[in-house]
Amino acid sequence: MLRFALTRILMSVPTLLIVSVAVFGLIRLIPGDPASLMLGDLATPASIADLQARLGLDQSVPVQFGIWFGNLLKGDLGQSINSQQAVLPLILQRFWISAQIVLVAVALASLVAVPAGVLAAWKQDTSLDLSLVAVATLLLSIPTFWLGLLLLLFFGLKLEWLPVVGYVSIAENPLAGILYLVMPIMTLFLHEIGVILRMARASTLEVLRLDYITHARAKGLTESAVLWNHAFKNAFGPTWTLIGLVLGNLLGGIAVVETVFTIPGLGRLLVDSIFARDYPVIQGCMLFVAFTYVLVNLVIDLCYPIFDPRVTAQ
Amino acid sequence: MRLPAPNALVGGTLIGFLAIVASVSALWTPYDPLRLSFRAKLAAPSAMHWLGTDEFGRDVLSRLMAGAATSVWISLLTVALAVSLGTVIGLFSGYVRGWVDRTIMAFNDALLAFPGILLALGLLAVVGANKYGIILALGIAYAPSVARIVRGTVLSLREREFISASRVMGNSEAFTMLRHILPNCIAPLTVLATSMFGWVLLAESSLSFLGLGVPPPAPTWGNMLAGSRPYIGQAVWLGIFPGLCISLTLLGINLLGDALRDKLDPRMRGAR
Amino acid sequence: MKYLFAPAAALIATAAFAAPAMAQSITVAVAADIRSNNPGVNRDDNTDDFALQLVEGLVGYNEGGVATPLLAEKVDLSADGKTYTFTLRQGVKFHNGADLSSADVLWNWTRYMDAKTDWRCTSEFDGRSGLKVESVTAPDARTVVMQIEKPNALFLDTLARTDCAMTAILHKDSVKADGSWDKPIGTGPYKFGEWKRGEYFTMTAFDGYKSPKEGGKADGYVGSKRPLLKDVKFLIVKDPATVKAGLVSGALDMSEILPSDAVELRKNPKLAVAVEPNAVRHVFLIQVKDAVMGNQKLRQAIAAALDMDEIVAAFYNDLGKPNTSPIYSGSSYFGEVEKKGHVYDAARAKKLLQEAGYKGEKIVILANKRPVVPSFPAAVVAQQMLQAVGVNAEIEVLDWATQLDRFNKGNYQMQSFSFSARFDPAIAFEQFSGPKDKQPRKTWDNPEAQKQIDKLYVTSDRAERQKLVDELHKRVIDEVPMIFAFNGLDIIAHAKRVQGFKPWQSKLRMWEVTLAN
Amino acid sequence: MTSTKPLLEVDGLTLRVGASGRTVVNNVSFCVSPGEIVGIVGESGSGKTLAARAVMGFIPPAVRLISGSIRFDGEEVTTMAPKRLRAIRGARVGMVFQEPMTSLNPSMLIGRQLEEGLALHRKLDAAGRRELILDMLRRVGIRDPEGAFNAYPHQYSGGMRQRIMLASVMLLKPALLLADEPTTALDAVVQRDVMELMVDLTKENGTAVLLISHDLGMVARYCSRIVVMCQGDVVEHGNSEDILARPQHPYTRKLLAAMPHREPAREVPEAGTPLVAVKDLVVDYGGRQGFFRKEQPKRALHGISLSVKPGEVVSVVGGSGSGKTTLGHAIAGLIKPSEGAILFNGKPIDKSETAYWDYRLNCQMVFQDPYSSLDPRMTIGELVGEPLRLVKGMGAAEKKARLAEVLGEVGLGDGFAERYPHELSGGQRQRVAIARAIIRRPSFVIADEPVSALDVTVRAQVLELFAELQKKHGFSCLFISHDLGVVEQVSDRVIVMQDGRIVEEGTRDQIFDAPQHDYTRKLLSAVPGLESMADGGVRLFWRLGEPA
Repeated sequence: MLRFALTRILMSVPTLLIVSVAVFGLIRLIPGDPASLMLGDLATPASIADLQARLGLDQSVPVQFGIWFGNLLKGDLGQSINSQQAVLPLILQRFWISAQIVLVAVALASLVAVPAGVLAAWKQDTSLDLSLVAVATLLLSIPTFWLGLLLLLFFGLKLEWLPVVGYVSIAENPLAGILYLVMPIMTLFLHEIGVILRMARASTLEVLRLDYITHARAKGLTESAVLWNHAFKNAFGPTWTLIGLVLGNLLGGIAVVETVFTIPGLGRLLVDSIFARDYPVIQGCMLFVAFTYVLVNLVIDLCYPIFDPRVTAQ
Repeated sequence: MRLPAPNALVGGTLIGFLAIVASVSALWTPYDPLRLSFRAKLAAPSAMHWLGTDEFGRDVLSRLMAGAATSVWISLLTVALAVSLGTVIGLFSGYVRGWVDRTIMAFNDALLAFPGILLALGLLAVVGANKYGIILALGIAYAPSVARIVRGTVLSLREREFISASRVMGNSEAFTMLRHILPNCIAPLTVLATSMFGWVLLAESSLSFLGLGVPPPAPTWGNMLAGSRPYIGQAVWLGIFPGLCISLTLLGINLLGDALRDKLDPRMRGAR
Repeated sequence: MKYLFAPAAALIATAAFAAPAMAQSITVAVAADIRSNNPGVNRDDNTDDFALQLVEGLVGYNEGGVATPLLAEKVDLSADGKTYTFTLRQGVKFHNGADLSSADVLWNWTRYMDAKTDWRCTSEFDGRSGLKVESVTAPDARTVVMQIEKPNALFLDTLARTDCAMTAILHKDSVKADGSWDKPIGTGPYKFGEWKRGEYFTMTAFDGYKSPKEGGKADGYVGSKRPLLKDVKFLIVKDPATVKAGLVSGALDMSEILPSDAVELRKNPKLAVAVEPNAVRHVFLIQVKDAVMGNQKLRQAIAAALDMDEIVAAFYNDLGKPNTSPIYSGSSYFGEVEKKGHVYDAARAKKLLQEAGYKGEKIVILANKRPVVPSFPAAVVAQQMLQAVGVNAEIEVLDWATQLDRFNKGNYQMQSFSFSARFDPAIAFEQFSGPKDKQPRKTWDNPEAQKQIDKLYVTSDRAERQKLVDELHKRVIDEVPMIFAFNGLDIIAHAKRVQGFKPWQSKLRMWEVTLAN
Repeated sequence: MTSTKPLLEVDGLTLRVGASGRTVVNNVSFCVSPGEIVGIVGESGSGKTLAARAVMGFIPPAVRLISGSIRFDGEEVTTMAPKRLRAIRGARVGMVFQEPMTSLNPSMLIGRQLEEGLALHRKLDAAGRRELILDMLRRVGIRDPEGAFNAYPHQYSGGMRQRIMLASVMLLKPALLLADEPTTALDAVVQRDVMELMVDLTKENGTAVLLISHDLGMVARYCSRIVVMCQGDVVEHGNSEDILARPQHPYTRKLLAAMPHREPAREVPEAGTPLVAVKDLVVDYGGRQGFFRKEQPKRALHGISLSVKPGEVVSVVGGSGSGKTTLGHAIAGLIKPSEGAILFNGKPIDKSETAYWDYRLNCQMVFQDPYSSLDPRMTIGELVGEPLRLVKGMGAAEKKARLAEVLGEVGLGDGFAERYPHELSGGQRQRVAIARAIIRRPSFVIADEPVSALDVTVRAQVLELFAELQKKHGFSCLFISHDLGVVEQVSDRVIVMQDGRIVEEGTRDQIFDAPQHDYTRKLLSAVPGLESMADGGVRLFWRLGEPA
């Protein structure tokens, strides 16, 4: 198990390396650079050159990469050009904000959608199934940013139940912090319900056709015992993988939701850094996102044998 | 003659309507979608402007119609690009196998480790945010998932006996690839392309929202929606209608995709 | 139902902004964090604004943008125009209680000229930009003498520049024993408080402050500068909608707002909206080296096709006015000549287009969508007007960094752009004129005009200068190397209980501001 | 016929598919007495499985009960309350499925799966249950019952799983066992063991069995009475011996006639050089390098040598894992052998391009699965005509004529050329595959289990066609199969393989009448043989005597 985990992490090294090189090269292809951006219309060629030298951007790209990579190996992701903050703590701080939204939303969505999906599969082609699938498809079809805007309009502006935009750290003010997170979480939650429900239904349908379900029924088990003890656990594998994918994707990319609700999360940090050409932050974020993705997938794979003992972690 | 499945019916109707609106907009819209009217800024829906006007006094309905065409066109081209790019890579990778395949897939996985939208965001910043930049960026961003699926299909098809049959016949690997493997990738690709159309539509809107979408003034649903945000308190209609259009289109796509998958992959329907 | 959660919402509002409840304290929302608290070193406009509440230089700008003695009582210029003698004001104290003396000036100058300090304006004074300070001496405790290489009308102006942080005079304890930066100990009306990165920064009144003038009349960075507020907290709130909510709820006392929100907030009985033009000039840049845009008649046609009133209104609604002169409307050089600029005349535009032999070549206007500048809305309206007279204009929206890159490389046909504030006309013209082959970002490359600009740099005579400015203005209007459209507006909403506040050149000066209860 | 009161009575059962209205089970009646073994025989689509599952109340949602009654122990099942039905399920009626790979829950420990039924229907404490289960596991031949108790199903082979399945069902000593093709997915050798075990176990517990199968031979071997079903109807019903010896219904006769039978040995002319000779063929699989470890390659073939004379049909038989399919693929050139040589007309095929192409054009293959061996996106005409692409010097008209000729030969004349594989039945598809294999008039055809996926009657037709074509065109054939009956029918010579090695080789009669190797004997003892009788009936016999 441990060896498997280590192997997987080692195997992700080339992927992460490719990510680093690609990101490093790519962002330097983007027109505009942090020095001229900082100087704006005041820039003279001399002052730009000065600033670039100070930021270490006057060296060739391979040399810059070498320096950056060397520091990376020492665990130092550098310093933001804009805010002068160390990149890693900055990323972790922002990541925590995004992560609490994503984790809560996906956990809630799974809690609702998985049973609902199993139920829909069990009642396949009944009106219950059809309406559950219809709702799921509808939720899936609403873009998160629009859903966010609608929630904002309704709960924030119309009913004035919830704060419109902004963010307060839960550590600072738990109640306010939670209230600020309600709408972003709700937005993601509603969207992911659609995704997860459909998957849970499809994989349960797959399983319900199999002989061991009939076998379980032939033993005289009740329908609910058949469904939960036999169908659910076996059907959950693909759904679990999907949840992992969703998590992996969301942890790096709720920039849109963060924009709607002005939450200073990781996605927003990355987008802002791209606009500000804050190279160290972009590099750090991208690498972090890729690493998170790899890690989430690893955890998902490590957990998979729980649902399917045929898959051993080797 | 059997009635089509309800999801195909609803989905088809929605997408058909979209196609009609998109075509009609090329010939006629109630107003010029780009014409400014300083006297009619942020006018609420009325008999004159059914869906109101925006912050420049432009007719929202006309812009929605024109936006449909742009959005459809961008999505189609992007899907075409992603599918062809991904198919070529996937076919090649599945065909050569060995270390070349592993290298290509390592790259592919590296790309997949990013949420598509972030990848597109980065690429877009490089190629520039315009219609073709978006198509290129999103095409490249979505190609890896196509490549993965094509490669998977190729690898699983290789195990099928008709591929062995082709080789026993004496057909070259390349011929087998093009004559037998490629055509059989079409079914999964069709399903994928359908849902990808929806993703692209969504991604294009999201990019606009993040400030890098199809540049205004040419309307797309995405940039209309994104542009409505400052006016959410005063002019609700600016955000409601484009969002509704995107949602209904996505709904149509999803339903159509489901119907298509049911047809092409009846296994998914489950127990008979 | 609506009120069920109202207490919760109010609670959140207060919690969110955590405003200090003290009567003499106010909370101001700013869109961005400061880059550092090291004046003139790691900076942007926002950072300068904060720094200049804390520190002062020998000279500072007055309301009209003229460098005026601040820490100096008076400045004398020798007849050859090369020796400046500064006499320091008496009784000026640093925040730590130490008295200001000429030794402090010498210490600061040495620090600024040291490359290791990374002062933004080192290159302005070491000859690299044409101005060279040869020596700085202190004959006595109250006198500082600066010797420059050759006469320069802008020497004091450069010293006063806000991006140089007014060449602030700091106490040497601002720097740690090892030479690294600690915190600003200046002579300004407010003392540095605390700074929590990404969240807020604060300042408190400096009780020992000696105002350059009495009488309560603020005048740029000089004049009466009494710190009448006890504490000021600058809270970083990036989202305009949040700012708006904070202002309405009372959690915020002051903030810059979007022009589109001005009308709405003005209606709020608890809020006032102050609007003042600043020296930012919104322009349509033109690349005359471009094959199409090289045609002067075409450029004139474009200028005539633009209805500036509508363009201003697209961004500022009814708050702003057009100004087609390179000289900002608040400048003392903005006279009758400058008021006459481009005139909207569609018929003339069409005629000029014909004369220019324009055949529908595509003209791309670059723009960006930053909410704080009118780049995009101005471009949209301009495009519409150009199309109306038959110009095939298109808009290309770029992100700001890319647009700036294209600006620096001179790679564009037209750009909807904004020039940052320049007070002195010489600098204002220098900002966009110069040899394109050496500096591609320069928009106006006219050797004759350049001579006049150079002359403006060395001429100190007011009338002479006005004449040069008028001529240059006329040249710009005629040649159309770019089209000036309108000046920026500072639109600041604040609680009505905050009194005595007046926005000036995008700076939120907190002196002479009081709080009524 | 026993005179006791029947345990199960099915009377006039009619089932219909809801939407299409197709009747899938039509007025079916039969009964099962306590302790009796009754077989239902039919091909796919006969409705045998549906009828049997209906006994437990398992009617798929899409299917509707139109009329009829099912009485179990005197109680009507069709109208029974769910709760009562659940009380009967497992406790009184058990069920064994065809596919051992999917009939046990993969994510539940075997012990728990076995416990479930006990916990539900018997009042026992955990220790008691455990003891009962361990006993039963031992009884069905699981060597380490304790280990099995805490193991997952995937850790066991198909045969073992089927034993565990039997254990699970028989734990509750049901009065009736429904066995739906319980051994079809198993290897021949294992098949018989499992069947014997099932019969013994049910006999011990006095359990009646309703055995559903397509294999008339097997059903006749174990059942006292047989119900023959066709297209939803019961066409014949009676004593096993009667049905075998004196079939009444034409369909029953057809089924019997379709069973493989031996024909007199053919003369195969002696030839100088064999058409195809394989020398010391070795095939290794795997050996990919991992990150930390290096996998050892797995040897699938250990130096196989064989030869096929012109016009000869040589069969390769063996259980799964014997390497027979690998051998076929290696000879067809689909797998690169690690060592050894293949000679065609005496020339090694890997030595020169001409020899290779000569072999390539002359060696064709028919695959096992007619659903996977035809490219679903090509028409029959395209599929069959494709090999002609590589024939040099053949004009378009000639190709067209050849195509028509071959399609005619395999009985797919008019209109089939334009159709797609999915529009065809399994038998028709296999005809297409055969047509594709012979269109170039090859001298050597490898047939890899060509009929094992087909229904009994279709299988007979395809085999007949194949034999006919072989006779007509005289090609040599390497016939790979696990089905000894089929092998007996088609072969001139037989090669027996086990674990990647040839264990015995000889003429058909030598192998079938006087097997030498233990493995061959075991194989032969596993399947009943058939002897045709004068009046269209057959006699069933075990080849190497009745099992003990």
